[in-house]
Amino acid sequence: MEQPLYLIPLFPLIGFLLNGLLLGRLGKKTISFIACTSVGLSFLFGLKFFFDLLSLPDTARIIENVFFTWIPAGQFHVNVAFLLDPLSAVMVLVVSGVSFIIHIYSIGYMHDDAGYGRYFTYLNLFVFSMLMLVLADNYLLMFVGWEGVGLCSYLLIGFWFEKKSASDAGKKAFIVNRIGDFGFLLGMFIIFWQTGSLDFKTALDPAVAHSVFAVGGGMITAATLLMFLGATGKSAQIPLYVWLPDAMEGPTPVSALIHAATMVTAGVYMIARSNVLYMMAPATMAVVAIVGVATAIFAGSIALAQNDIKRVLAYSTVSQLGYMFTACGVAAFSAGIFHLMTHAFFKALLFLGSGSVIHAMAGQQDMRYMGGLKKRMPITFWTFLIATLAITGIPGLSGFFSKDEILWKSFSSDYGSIWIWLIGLITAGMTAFYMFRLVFLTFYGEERMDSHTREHLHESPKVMTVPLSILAVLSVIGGYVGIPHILGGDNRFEKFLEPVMKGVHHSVEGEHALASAAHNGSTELILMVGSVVLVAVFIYLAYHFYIKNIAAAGKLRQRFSGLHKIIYGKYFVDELYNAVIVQPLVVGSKFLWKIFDVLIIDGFINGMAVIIGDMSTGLRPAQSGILRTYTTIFLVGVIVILGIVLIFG
Amino acid sequence: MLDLIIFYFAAVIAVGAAVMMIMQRNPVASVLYLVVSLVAQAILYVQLNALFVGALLIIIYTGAILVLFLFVIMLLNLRGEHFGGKQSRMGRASKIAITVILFAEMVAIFKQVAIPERIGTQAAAVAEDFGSVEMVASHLFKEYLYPFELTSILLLVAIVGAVVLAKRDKTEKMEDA
Amino acid sequence: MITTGFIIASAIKVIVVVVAVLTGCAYATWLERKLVGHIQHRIGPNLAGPFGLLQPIADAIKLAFKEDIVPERAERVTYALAPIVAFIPAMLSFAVIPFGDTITIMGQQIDMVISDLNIGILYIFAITSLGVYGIVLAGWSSGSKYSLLGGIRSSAQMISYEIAYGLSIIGVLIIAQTLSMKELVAQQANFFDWFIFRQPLGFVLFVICAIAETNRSPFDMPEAESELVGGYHTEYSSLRFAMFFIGEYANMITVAAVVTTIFLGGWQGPLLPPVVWFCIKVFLFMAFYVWIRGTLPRVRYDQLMNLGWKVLFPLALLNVVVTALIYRL
Amino acid sequence: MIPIGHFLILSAMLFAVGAAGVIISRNLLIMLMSIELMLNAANLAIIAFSRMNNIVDGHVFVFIVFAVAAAEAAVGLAIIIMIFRNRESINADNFSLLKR
Repeated sequence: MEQPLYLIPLFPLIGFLLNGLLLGRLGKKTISFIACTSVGLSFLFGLKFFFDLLSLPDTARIIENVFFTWIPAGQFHVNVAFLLDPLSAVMVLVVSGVSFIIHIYSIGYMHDDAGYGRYFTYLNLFVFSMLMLVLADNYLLMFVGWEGVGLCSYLLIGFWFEKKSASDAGKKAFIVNRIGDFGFLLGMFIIFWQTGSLDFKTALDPAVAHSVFAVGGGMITAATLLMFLGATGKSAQIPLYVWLPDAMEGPTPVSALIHAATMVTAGVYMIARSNVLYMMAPATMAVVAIVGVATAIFAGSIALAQNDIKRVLAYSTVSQLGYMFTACGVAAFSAGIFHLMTHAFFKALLFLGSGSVIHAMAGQQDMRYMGGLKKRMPITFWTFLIATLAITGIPGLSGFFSKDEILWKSFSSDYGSIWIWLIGLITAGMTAFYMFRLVFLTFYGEERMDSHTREHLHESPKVMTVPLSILAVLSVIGGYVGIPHILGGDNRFEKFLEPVMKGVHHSVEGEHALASAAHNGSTELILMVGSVVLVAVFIYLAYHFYIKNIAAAGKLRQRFSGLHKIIYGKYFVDELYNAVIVQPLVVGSKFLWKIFDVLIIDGFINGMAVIIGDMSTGLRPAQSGILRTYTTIFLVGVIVILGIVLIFG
Repeated sequence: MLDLIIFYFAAVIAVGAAVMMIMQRNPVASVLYLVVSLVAQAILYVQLNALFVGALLIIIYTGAILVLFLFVIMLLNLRGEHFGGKQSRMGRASKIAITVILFAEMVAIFKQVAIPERIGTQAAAVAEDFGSVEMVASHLFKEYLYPFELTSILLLVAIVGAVVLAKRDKTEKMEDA
Repeated sequence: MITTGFIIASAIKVIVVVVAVLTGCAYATWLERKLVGHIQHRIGPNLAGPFGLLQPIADAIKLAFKEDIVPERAERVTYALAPIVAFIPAMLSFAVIPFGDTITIMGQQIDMVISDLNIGILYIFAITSLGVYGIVLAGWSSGSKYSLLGGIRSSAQMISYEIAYGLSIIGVLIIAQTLSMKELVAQQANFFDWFIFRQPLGFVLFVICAIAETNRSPFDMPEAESELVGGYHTEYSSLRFAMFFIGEYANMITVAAVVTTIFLGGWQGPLLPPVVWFCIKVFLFMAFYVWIRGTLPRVRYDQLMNLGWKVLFPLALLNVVVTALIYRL
Repeated sequence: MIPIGHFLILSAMLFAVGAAGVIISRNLLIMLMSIELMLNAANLAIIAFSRMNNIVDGHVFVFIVFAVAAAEAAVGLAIIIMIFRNRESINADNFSLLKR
């Protein structure tokens, strides 16, 4: 089915061009109107096409829109073409919807910023790129969007570029992402080399894939691993997660939009999109699962000890992304996407809420100087609480369904194992602990801020709280599209995505999957209850340490001061990278500079210069500067040439 | 016969005046000899049925370009500037030798290039109006219109260049004053 | 092709023209003095012969007996050459001017023109462009600052005005489609076909430029007596001075003849023989010359240059464009 | 009747004289004049060839050479004026700023 899909990314592009080209010439109202309207229109068109898609029969849910041929070079043929299938439809809605809400929120948050117009310009460019990424019907166009969002991320992290830490963070994000992109590119090359196409339709056709790759073969493993490297870069997984916490230097709505809800999920989306290939490389799947779950617990543990409110959320994001990768790694791609969606809602809400808090605290981000904000900012508090409950997986809220599905799949899937499940479970507990630690430190207890800030405290304006409320509602109900069978639902989300997950064999035999789910019903229920109990325990612990008995927390910190130091110092990964990668480079460069450059290269050049200088001194008398000498020599030359012509001509 | 006499007459004047031109100390005398040489050449042009170009040669060269030379000489009030010590006789002799060789080579080239059986004879009769204003003009404005227009640009550039070069700076003028 | 008759006829024509022009020059001086005198309410020369008619001869004798002085700092050769260079081009121009219709004598068709070049006008321009050398060289070789200034002024003035001079007759050429003087005259058979009526602006421009080219008042910069003593001929005396003098008047007559031929119908006219008509027209134009001298004050040098480049030159261009548009579109 | 070869040899002669002027004379003005002479020698050859081959295009060529010569003379003279102003000399041997 053909539909004008280009309408979806068109409007942000127009907004970007309008705001970008007329930068500094528009009023704030006009800028925000253009920016918000463009994204809003995108969302509406996304919705329209989504319903168009729903109106199609299950098996034929694909809307295409071939625009023009981009690169026709021999066999290499790339179209600019868009593809809307259930997977990209979900992404489009999440991206444009959350973006729209955050755009609205930004009107209030960025109101007094000097770079207002620039901010919305970047934001629109980001939305455009992200929509390109998710709508692309081939890897190359996807890569264009992929790079585009990387660029916007760089621009927005370094938005306050006068601050050195901000511009450094921007550079770090860009460079780390570049490492990942390099993997992605190589993966793309292998895919093209083997299948002869970068189109999803061809390259991801199971028949084609099976005809050119051997299941578990070296080529497919390499390709998928390289692409996974790209995903770790973009989605902040071990070992390339280091940029995301630093990315918190950007404006908070940016953190919410890019570094929590949308861009960082690009890796997950890409792997889910490529599920056909990943399912053919079991080794890669194992790597994905292990890296995912390791990242989850690793980042979760770091989050336990951080004091910066955004930093906690940042590590929480890394941790949750780990969950998504775990889901992908155990072949539960739809679960990963499901979590991606719910996470987008509640993590965006958390960030926006923290933004609201920071806004009220006049830029203060350290939780140790907060407290008691519950009364001061009730809307922020309640929405934040809802999001916290959602992320910790309290039954009935969106996070519960998605997280539980991942845990269950990691336990039950052929690719999963009890260890992965166990680590995931512990991570869930940690999540509960640090999230409630955050809530308690921020909103409960005594007011630890200075008096000036205290007088200044206020609830955020409507333009900020309304988006919070909307996201809160979404955080609550977002999960109900995917209620598992065990709880009486029929997991419509998974079914909806099924046509895309062509590589997952058990979905091909859907009946069998249903049967096995029913068979394991009791186990699933037990696990679910277990995780809820664990979460409750950790919430209580947080309550114990940060409300009831604050001194206990300090004592605990004292007793495990070494451990605390390690966690507080984020396992010193940045320092490790610095020592292992950056320092050797610096030392090596210095060596090359001092020895190779100065002695050998410069010596060679200087030697040449001396030789030429000596030769010139010998030749200099020829250059007398006397005009007649020159003309005479010139004439002799003419005579010689004429002579040659005469003799040989 | 008369033609040949006129030719030799004009040729001798042209070459002789040219030689005199380069031998002069005094640039004014040089200019005058060049004028004489050019007028003699104009006669040769007429013999080659190039009436229009011959008239142009006089109008443009003697009427404008060489007057400009004279004008400059007067403006600078160059009155036989003394050019210092004499040149070495060897140097001058070798330079004359160079030009003689050049001449010999050119003659040889002409003999090689021009078709030998035609070079020794008078060219075939040409149309009555060969070289007339009308004929040259129709070539100039039809076939060679673009080169012709480009010449105008060249002249414009030359004018601007000459003005810029010869104009005194304002600061320079103030120093003078 | 070249017959004896032709040679004889040509020689006779040359001699007649030279004698006529020289006499004309002599009596042009008389005419000028007489006319200017009357313009200024004086009588003018009246002692030598009736109406002072012998005055030119008296002048010539006087000049011939003056001492020939060569200044010490002069460049002798050039100094001696300059008057001749000034004189000859003026005479040469007459070669292409038709002063009468074709007549038949002893079965010979004789053109009343020394040589009917088909590029007559170009020839005249070529020759007049040489006229500047006489003045420039005289100015330079005299070794006097007044002379030098006259020479510099002259070279600049004549090069400048030559452009408008040449352009001003392009209009005529566009209409006439020929460069031959004879043809031009033939095309002005009817009174209202005279190019003065078809090219009024061209005529005015041509006359102004011609006055400047011949260094006549009000454009007599190179010899402005009140500023430069005598300009380029300050240092000249005796017969050399006479040559300049004759050269100047010969130039005037040339210009008058050229104007007559190009604009005033040449020898065309009713009743009287063509040669007489030609002389009358030339005479009238000479009188016009003198009239202007008696009437207009000399312009300043910068005004002269401004007039030439900023008024005459654009007007001449305009004239060419308009004529081309009217007659060739 | 004059053979075309005569004109060509004359042209070569004038060109050689002009070349000699350029390399022998020390006076910048005379050098410039010599260059003009060389241009005209070339013109003569062009006219002669044009006559020989009975095509008038050579005349057009000469016309364009005139324009080039005029431009060259104007700029050359301006340069000479400039040089004379700065150095009070038009001796081409005096303008070497290079070390010997």
